[in-house]
Amino acid sequence: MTPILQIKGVTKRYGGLTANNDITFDVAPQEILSVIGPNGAGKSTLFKQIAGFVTPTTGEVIYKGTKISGLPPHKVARMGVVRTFQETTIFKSMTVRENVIVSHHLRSKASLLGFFFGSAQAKADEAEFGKSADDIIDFLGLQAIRNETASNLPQGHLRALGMAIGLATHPDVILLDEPFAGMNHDETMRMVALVRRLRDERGLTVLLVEHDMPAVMKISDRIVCINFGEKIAEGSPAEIQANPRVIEAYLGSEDAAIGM
Amino acid sequence: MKRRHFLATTGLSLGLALTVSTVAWAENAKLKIGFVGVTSGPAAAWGISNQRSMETRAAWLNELGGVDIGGTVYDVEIVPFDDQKDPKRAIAGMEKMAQEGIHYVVGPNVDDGAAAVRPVAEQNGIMYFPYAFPKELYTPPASNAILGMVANYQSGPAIYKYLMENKGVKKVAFIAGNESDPLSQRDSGAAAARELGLEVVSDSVTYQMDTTDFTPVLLPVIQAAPDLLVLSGVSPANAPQLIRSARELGYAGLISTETAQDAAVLAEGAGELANGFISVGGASTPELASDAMREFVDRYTKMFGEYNDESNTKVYALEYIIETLKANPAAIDNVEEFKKTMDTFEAPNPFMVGDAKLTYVGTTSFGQKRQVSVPLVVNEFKDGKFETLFVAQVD
Amino acid sequence: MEQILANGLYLGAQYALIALGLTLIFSLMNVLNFAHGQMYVFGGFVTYTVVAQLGLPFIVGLIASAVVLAVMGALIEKFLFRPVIRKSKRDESTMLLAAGIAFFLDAVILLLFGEKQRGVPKIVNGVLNWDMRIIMPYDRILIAVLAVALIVGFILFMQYSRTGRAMRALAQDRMAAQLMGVDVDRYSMIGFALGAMLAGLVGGLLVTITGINLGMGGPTSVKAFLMIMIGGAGVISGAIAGGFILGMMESVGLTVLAAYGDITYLVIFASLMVFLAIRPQGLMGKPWG
Amino acid sequence: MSTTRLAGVLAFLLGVFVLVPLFINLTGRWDFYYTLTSVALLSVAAAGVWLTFYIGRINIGQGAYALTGGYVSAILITQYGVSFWLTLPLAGLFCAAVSVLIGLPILRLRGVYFAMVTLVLTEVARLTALALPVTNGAKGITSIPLPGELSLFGLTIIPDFSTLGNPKLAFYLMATVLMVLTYLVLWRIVNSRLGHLCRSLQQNEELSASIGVNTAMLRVLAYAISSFFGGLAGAIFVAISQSIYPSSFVVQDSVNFMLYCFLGGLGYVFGPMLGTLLLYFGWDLLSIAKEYQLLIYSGALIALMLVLPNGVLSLLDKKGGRK
Repeated sequence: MTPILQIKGVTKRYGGLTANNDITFDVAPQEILSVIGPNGAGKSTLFKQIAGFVTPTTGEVIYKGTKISGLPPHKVARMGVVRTFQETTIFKSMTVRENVIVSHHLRSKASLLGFFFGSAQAKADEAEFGKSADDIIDFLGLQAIRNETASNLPQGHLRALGMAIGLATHPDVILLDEPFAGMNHDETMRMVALVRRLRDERGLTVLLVEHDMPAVMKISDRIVCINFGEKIAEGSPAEIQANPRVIEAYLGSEDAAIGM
Repeated sequence: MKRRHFLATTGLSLGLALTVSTVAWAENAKLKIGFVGVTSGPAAAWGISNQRSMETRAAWLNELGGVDIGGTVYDVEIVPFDDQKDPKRAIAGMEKMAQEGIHYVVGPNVDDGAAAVRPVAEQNGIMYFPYAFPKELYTPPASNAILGMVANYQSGPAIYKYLMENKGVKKVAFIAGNESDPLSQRDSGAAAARELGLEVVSDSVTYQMDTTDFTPVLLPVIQAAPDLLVLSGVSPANAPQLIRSARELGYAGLISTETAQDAAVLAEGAGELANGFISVGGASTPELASDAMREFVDRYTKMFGEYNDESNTKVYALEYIIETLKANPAAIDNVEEFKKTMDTFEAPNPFMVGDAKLTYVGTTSFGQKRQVSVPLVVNEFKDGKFETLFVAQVD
Repeated sequence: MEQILANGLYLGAQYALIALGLTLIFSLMNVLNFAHGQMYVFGGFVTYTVVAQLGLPFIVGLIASAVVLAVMGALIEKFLFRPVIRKSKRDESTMLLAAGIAFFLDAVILLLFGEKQRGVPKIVNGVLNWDMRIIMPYDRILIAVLAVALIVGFILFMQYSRTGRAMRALAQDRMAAQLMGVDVDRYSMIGFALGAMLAGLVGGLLVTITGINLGMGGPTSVKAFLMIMIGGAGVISGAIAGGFILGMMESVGLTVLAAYGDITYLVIFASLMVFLAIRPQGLMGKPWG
Repeated sequence: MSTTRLAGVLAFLLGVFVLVPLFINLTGRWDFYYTLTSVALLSVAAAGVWLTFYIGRINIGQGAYALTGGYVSAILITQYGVSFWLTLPLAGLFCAAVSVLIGLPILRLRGVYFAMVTLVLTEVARLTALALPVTNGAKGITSIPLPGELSLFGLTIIPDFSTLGNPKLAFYLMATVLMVLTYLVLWRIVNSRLGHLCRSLQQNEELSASIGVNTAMLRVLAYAISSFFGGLAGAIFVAISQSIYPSSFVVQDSVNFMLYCFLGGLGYVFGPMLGTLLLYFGWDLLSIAKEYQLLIYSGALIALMLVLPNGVLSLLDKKGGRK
């Protein structure tokens, strides 16, 4: 199968510091691929490079045959690659529904001027966004808090809202930044199921960065392991678990939680 | 609920304030004279000395039983308005004066304010006495503004000429603050100097009004080696620092300005380095001041704690208004009558010794009489006091 | 050339001291203190009153300025900024408060000290004249040395005292400092007092040279803003660098561009804007917001 | 639009266009016309500042655009004989164009950095006006004629101001009409998708970009609209004072615009209008306090901030029972 996303020799240097170096891997359509590695390994930088927040010093990111590295984030998003954030970033003083509606920006067909004057297209768009937003809210099980202001929500709901914002852009590839961080076992299991549904029911390709090894092992089709900015391993969960370089990398750091 | 109550109370008290301010108290006949100028913020000094000299004189006149205009005795009431040196506020001030039925206003203190209030003054029949020099304020078709002092393009040539003849000045340099008033004064000053045949060695150096160290500013000017350094339109705050820096840089020539200064400020700020500094004053040097002037200074000092030498010039506008009204009582609510009287008006000048007169002048500069005639007194600073260098008359 | 450098250094020393107080307050509380210039003017008037009116020695005036302003700063923090920061939805609300305080101080200064320019007699007489290459009055040299000494003292205090270290922790991460057991309220107040005190000290120092009047507040604040922008807001080394850079720019700019007169400051300001467009966080700062 | 809201708008329009002139006629306080004209114009400029606040930028540079707009209008009228009515939109458009050029680099700045750069911008505008030949430098431009007749196909829409018996009323109506239009535009922006996007920008710029919003474009757009308002207000002020100087709009004005927004409330479209009214009118009313005017004014400002740190309009929130 042709890969949907290709990471080709991506490198980022800040002055003398190298955040990541010559990272190469492919992502297949509708695959769930996790990027793991100790703290500071360069995972977040990699995500930023893919989503357009950071331009690689060398190397490129190819999406469906088009180079997307170097494009600004909104263009990358427009093409179908959307990132959610490590911290639960949402629009704090909007309600849940407003959050999701505003995130439908990419779906709008009317121009800003059209929206200003309330053109027919704008009205149609607004109606469509409302409906789509409700769909997403239902999909994620957020019906009960539809009209809550986001800043009042507990941590778990915020994470789901972040995902709703990502879904609202109707992406093909979604980048999830530590979706399980800070969750207890039950919450994690629910989230794992949700991520699966993203792929199964919505046909998304999911790329995630995560520390929670049990969850990663459970959810991933494939795993890429990064250490000190370099890719040290790639393969199925079983292969990764058995890889001596991965074990060494994790034993050498405080996140010695590989295995289970 | 409490907050809404608060809001309601505020609204109510605002409304009350409105009503109160419109109620006139009906004791004696009042002659209201307006003042629109800057009495707060950075340039407060200009307006405050202005307002206070008006208030001092008004209180004095009222104490003497008021002024008799056409058989009616009036108490003089000064209605001040702080325009914060903002031309937009100055318009509001002038509107307020019109609202109070005032036809004679002193101020504003700066060029932009004086230009901005012109439409309001003309629409409402107000004569105003700005301390601003732009000629178009006083030249026809403009006719409601009367320059309240001697303009620098009038005093400048007189000073330069005197210094050329008596001190052998050949080369002159100008320095000005980077603001409308000083820059305009610098340009007209430099033009006047060139006309007199002086060599202008530097007239492009400017400084920000908030400069705290004038050494770098003055360095290129001093290097041009002038005999006379003119501080165009210098504010009382900057004058001592400029003098001090120039002297400390080893400058030995003359320094002058065409604006009024305060001796105490110079003494505090520059000490003996200010000796020899030439500026334009009013009429309170000991040689010229009449008993009335001395009493005015006393009363001012008693009322406000400390005299300001800038008031020497600013005492005149109110005097001119009252004396002209006395000469033609019909002018009290009709500025056209005032304008007619101006051409022939003459009264004794109470603030000067000798038989000096109050008259309107300005025909040479403006083509019509739109300037008060005050003596052009050129002072030299000496050990904390001003000494008269020479006196001239302007037309 | 030597003269230009000397002027720049002298200006830089006094500017840096002004900027230090502003940046300290900013780093601790994220408050851009619009009233900083007014505090400086207030300090100048306090020294003037003590020295010129009461006839006490200069050093007494300087100490009086420091004490009065420190107390004022502490009160302003405790009773004004603290409650507003606690209650307001957006950080920027403190700007309105700061501007209100600036107006208020302007009014108080006018009522207390009058509208006139004030100055105290020179504290040292004489002028250093090095072969016409550097001309610098002794009192300026003294003030510059005092300013540098105060800057060094401040750095040492921040570096080695317990209070200084607590404040640095607070500046770096308010939340973390709180978790570490730093009394945030207390150190915010001390920091504000210290910042105000620095402003008062500069006022007291400069009143001997430039004199003081109520109009100097606003422009001084703006200049101080410029300095901390150049160096990077909330960074102490940045404030010092910004002060010296602005001083040097003025000194060089005025000399080089003197022939073009009216555009000197335009060039300085415009180049600052260009610089910030290229380097948004200043020389040493971190982007904020 | 709900009926209560419609009623509110009608009441407001009735107040501005009927009750105020009626009140002034009855009480004879003709000076209120200018004061209220100023309030209307300043609130137009403040509306622009508010819009930049809405995208999360502290704008202390509106004075620069008001000054620019004023000069554009003054120069076109005096040197090229262009009708005032035509210079009005041109002044706004010129400011918008300038703000795009300036905005592209500086809108990348955030927080205090943006605030300070805009503050410097006001000073740059003043110094530029002093230095340029076309602005007549320090001497300013004076004796600018009053707005002439505006006619369309021979039909007089607005008569020549100099023929009017009461130009005060004419200026009042012009300013308030402009104010109403401005706030209508602002209200529409805020309540349309554009406004939602601006809010998303204010709350989280990175997230906004990642949901596909062209943040750079949106920022510049909001800033250009903001500057457009500033230019309009400046141009009308010039028509009223019939003169302009480099010091007609200074740093103090820029700071004031910002204060109007804060005081009214940054979260409310009509905040800047109310803030302008309170602060500007308040100052005028306090002139009876003479030398204590500034003291009382600033004291009241501080007190208001302590009681209502989120602006005067946050009172409405409390009433609605929401947090």
